[in-house]
Amino acid sequence: MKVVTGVVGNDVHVVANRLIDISLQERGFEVFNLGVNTYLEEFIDAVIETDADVLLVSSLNGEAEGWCRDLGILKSKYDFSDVVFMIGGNLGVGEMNAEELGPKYRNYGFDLVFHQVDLNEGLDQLENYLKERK
Amino acid sequence: MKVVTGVVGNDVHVVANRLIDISLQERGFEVFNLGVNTYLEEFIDAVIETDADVLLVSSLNGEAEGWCRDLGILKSKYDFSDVVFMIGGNLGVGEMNAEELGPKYRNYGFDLVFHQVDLNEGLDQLENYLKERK
Amino acid sequence: MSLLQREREIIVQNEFIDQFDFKEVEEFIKSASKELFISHKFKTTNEMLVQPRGGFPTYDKVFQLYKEFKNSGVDVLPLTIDSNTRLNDYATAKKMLALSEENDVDMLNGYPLINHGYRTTRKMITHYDTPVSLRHGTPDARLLVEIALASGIFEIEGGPITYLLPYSKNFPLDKAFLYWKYVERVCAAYSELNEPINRESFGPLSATMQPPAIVLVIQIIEMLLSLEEGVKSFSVSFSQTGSMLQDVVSSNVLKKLSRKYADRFGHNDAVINLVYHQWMGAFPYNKHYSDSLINTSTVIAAMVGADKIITKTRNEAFGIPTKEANALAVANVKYTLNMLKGLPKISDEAEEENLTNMVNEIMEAVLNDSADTLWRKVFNAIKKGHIEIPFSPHIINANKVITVRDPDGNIRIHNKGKLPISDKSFAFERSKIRLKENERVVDKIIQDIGIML
Amino acid sequence: MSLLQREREIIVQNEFIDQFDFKEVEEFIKSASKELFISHKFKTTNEMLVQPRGGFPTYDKVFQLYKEFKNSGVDVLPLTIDSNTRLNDYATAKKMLALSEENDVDMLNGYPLINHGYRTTRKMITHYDTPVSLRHGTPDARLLVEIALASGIFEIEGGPITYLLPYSKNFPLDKAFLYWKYVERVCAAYSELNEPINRESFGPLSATMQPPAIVLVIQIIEMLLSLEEGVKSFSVSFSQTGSMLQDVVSSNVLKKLSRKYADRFGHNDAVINLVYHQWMGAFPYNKHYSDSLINTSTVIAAMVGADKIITKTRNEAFGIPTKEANALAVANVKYTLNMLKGLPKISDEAEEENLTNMVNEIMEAVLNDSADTLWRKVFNAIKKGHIEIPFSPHIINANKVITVRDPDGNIRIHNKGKLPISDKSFAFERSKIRLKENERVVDKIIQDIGIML
Ligand code: B12
Ligand code: B12
Repeated sequence: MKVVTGVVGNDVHVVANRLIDISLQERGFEVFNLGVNTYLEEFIDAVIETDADVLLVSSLNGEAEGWCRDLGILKSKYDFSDVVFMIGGNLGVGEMNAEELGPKYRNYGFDLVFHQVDLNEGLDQLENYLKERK
Repeated sequence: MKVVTGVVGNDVHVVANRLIDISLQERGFEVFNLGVNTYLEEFIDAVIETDADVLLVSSLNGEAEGWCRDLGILKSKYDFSDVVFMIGGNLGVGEMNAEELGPKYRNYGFDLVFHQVDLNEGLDQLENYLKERK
Repeated sequence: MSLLQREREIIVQNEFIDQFDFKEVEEFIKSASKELFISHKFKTTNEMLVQPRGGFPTYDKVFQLYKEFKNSGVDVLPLTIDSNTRLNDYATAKKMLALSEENDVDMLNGYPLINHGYRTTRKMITHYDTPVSLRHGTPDARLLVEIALASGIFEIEGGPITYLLPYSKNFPLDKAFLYWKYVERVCAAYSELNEPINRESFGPLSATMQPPAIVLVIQIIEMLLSLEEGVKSFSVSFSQTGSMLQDVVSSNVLKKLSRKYADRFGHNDAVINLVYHQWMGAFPYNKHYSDSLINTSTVIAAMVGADKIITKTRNEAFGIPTKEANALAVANVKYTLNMLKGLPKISDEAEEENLTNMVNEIMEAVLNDSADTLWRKVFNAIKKGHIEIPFSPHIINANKVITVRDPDGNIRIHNKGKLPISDKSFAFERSKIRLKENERVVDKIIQDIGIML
Repeated sequence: MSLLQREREIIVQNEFIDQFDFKEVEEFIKSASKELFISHKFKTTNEMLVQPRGGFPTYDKVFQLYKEFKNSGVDVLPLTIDSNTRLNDYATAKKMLALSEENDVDMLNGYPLINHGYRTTRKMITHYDTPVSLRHGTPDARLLVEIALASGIFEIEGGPITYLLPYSKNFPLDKAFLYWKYVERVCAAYSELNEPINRESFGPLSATMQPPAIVLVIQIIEMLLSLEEGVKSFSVSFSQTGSMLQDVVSSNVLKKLSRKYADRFGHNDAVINLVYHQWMGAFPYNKHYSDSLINTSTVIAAMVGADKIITKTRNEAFGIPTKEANALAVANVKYTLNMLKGLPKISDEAEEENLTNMVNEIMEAVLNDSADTLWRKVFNAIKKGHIEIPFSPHIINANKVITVRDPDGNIRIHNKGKLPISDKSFAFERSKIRLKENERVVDKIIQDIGIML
């Protein structure tokens, strides 16, 4: 399984990104890590280039919303029905209600949304999701 | 003006009592300090013996209610119409609503009630009260 | 039958308690779980133990309190006794307990252990299988301690001085010594059946401007009085002074001297532990500030290297804390202790030397008294004013010593009263004090009492 | 017209700002209230200054934030800039600001200073008449700093290394040096008109497992680069390491060496202050624990003797704090600093010697580079991996150094990469590390990142 990952937008929080890289590899994924400061278009390009199964977007600095609202438009240009779109980290500025953020990001086109959820829990859920989809 | 003071009941908190003694003297009162562990009957006796103008009861350990409920009965035996009955300190066990405590202690027979009020503020009010009564 | 046993049988014949079954109690202690003994816990852990304060009138509320504490990771449970019981006024305690049970309001500031009895209380204590510490303040604690031990409470706080001078107005001092001798002997006797019963002295005293020299002397004396009767596990204690350095100095000297005096009197086999009390004086009414104060105490406790810390809560200024507020404090202290790393070893030679000298000077004066037993020497020392504590409500207290804070917050001896300290030591203390021009000592004291407000 | 002035005129010709009036700005700074200068405040107080972090997209929200801060007793106000502005993406910032203003939600994590402009911002700053510190993280801060100074913000944080390696992925390093040279020169020039403008370096770096040796080297280098351009007031800084002792050691060595290197390069007249950042790494989700952590940081700051402390809040793990939570943190820190008394002087000879050696070793390697100017030497050092920081997102960072914590929480160099430290120094570091049998370094690192959780 191939995963493209990185941190979206003008966001330089790299610590989780490094841990995500390591953890995905340990779970047997092939990882393409675009690092921090990655724009949505770059993510989409990488998914196409690598023929990835999963796009795992991180955002920590609270500005993900502004960077992800156009995901729907971008997705509509290609056939991504086999790709899992996943986002996690800290998905709003200030203290957020996780219940509200889920629907919002799913609306943008994400399948799995993890606001302030531990990495391992998120990756467990990803694996479940992949299993069930089969 | 003569003041009888002390700490009521099985209460050994002496620090405020010492400060009250000093502060009353500085304000020109003649002080009869019965100290800690003083029972209501002893207070009443001292007021009569000294012909005091004010009875200033302290209570810190939260148990004042149990010790003061019988004040009405004791007062009814004598003519204390010229004596100001005053109580202050920490007037309940646990965190209390000051608004509820006032009426309760006034009901027992106190003229002035100060729950968690600074000493100097309480003494200022006492002096005002004495002035207005004249 | 020994004299002690005769006295015990008289003591437990009290109208407020049910039949006391010595045999059964002995059996219970013999086979009690090791987990109930703090002396065992001290032996088997390197971490600082965390113990809150707390007690409510009714059984149910204490049971719920313990549950909260356990969830917050508590190491040692407290059982705080109400102030009527402390003054052996079991009749009032009974009345107030009944009122509390009927009306669901707390008419007592602690647990009236005598009225509840040991059969009931033991259920709760064995249920939680965690050491419980008896917190009272009782000059005559003979019956209370019998009931406590029978309940499974294997740490007894207090002593003839520390539970008298701060806690009583006119209870006779000589009686206090004799009644506490009883307590020590009972603790010593039970200590042979299983793990040792731990005795703990109450170093905070009146919690107000206490000079470390006096605190340490009293700690050492109560330790000696206890070990002399056969107790094998003893905790000395003191509370936050308001100066970090003075806390460290107090701790270093207390550890050193308590061991030295124990050994000097032949108690080499006694285990001595150090307990630190979070700030015991007047608390601010701002709960966030109280949190900050409490956390600062925790950091200092770690720096002084205490074996146990006794916690306060953000509700301290307001009244007896709710169980939730109390448990929260425990969880926060546990978090901080766990997170604190890389603690420096601190000492201050000049300060430690001066404190050591003062303690030794007072101790020598006490020990040189012509009386035949230690407790009589101490009794005389207190009568003579060789030992006294500021802000004691007790009539025997000399009330001559005056303390103020130096600019670093250290509590210094301003008037030495009859304290038998040398001119040199006293000069050291005085040299640190700075009063502003025309500042009255009484105003300084009022300000110094309120430094945490 | 000087070359600098020519460059400045070009810089301020930017489509996102209104006409920039150099004359008027100069007049403003010349006659600005002394109260706006932190350099003045440092001179006139002995107390540790307290500065929070904080910034919101809209003017009104920042105005309200400052009001809260003032009520809580703040000493220095922050102006934190949003991350688009930090990356010179003023168009996005403008769009998000508009969205924030329309919908009353914060679409930016800070204040887009460029878009607001200096005329507006100055109103707020002169209104509060309190020093403001610019917190950004911008590699090319030329325009931002012009606008900040014109607004009355007389402390500028950052530097070519500390605002690049932790804050950027691929901004060219040589450009960062040149752009920061511009900033230094502008600050130096304005410093002659009134009190000095203060520059501050950002010691926390990536806030994750940063070894003190590297932090100190970078602090000293940024200080030298700044003083070299004529700045007269500079603050070095570092953040809580996780070990109290390592904080004390870092502070002692940083104070000593920053002065030493400043003097060595002839900057004897420069004033150097020390800033301590409360824990900058990952925070717990439990707000009470965060309070405990923050208070512990405060105690340590007092013990290391910082001149300024930069605070965090109980909301740190969750997101940008509300103004209330932020002001609460300030009030708590003020309370604790005020209440802390009797702080011991601590040091650790062996640790201080080793840290001093490592810093000197790296500094010598940097200074021995054959390039002609200091910034080029440093540039080469970073390219060679003589300087690098763990967990930098920047492509130029060597990523060879690996750090882990020793059992006391001290951050130790496990792999030295290309760091030019001696075998002896490295052996000292390694000697402290204890890995459990079969423990993987990566697991240890993950655990060490999360020590406060
Ligand atoms: C020091 C202290 C002690 C010392 C007392 C030493 C001594 N002999 O004086 C020691 C450690 C011995 C002690 C013992 C106990 N204490 Co105590 N103690 C305190 C503490 C920390 C400070 C009290 C103090 O000295 N403050 C400084 C003085 C100057 O201020 P103050 O007493 O608050 O008085 C001010 C005002 O109230 C006012 N005031 C006082 N009287 C009057 C009267 C009038 C008319 C007016 C206007 C004003 C006024 O003037 C003062 C200055 O402004 C308080 C908590 C707190 N406040 O922070 C608990 C506290 C008072 N103690 C308490 C308790 C329960 C006890 C114990 C029963 C033990 C226990 N169960 O925990 C025993 C008491 C035994 C007994 N028989 O009474 C409780 C009372 C509970 C309640 N009200 O709900 C408190 C509030 C702690 C708590 N949160 O649980 N205590
Ligand atoms: C360290 C840190 C920094 C360092 C970063 C260094 C670096 N290059 O990495 C520095 C100091 C440079 C920094 C800068 C800034 N930071 Co910062 N930073 C932090 C801090 C304290 C810790 C982050 C961290 O490393 N955590 C450790 C890692 C392992 O955990 P994590 O990142 O939280 O990720 C975990 C989960 O979220 C999850 N996860 C992450 N991604 C994904 C994805 C999926 C799919 C899943 C399932 C899980 C998952 O996995 C991790 C492990 O469980 C956090 C606050 C906090 N969390 O305590 C603020 C924080 C993230 N920063 C913040 C901000 C705003 C900034 C700044 C804009 C400055 C400012 N205005 O204050 C700049 C950013 C500039 C930019 N362009 O982005 C805010 C974000 C605000 C918000 N969301 O509302 C935070 C929350 C602080 C705050 N309360 O204000 N920061």
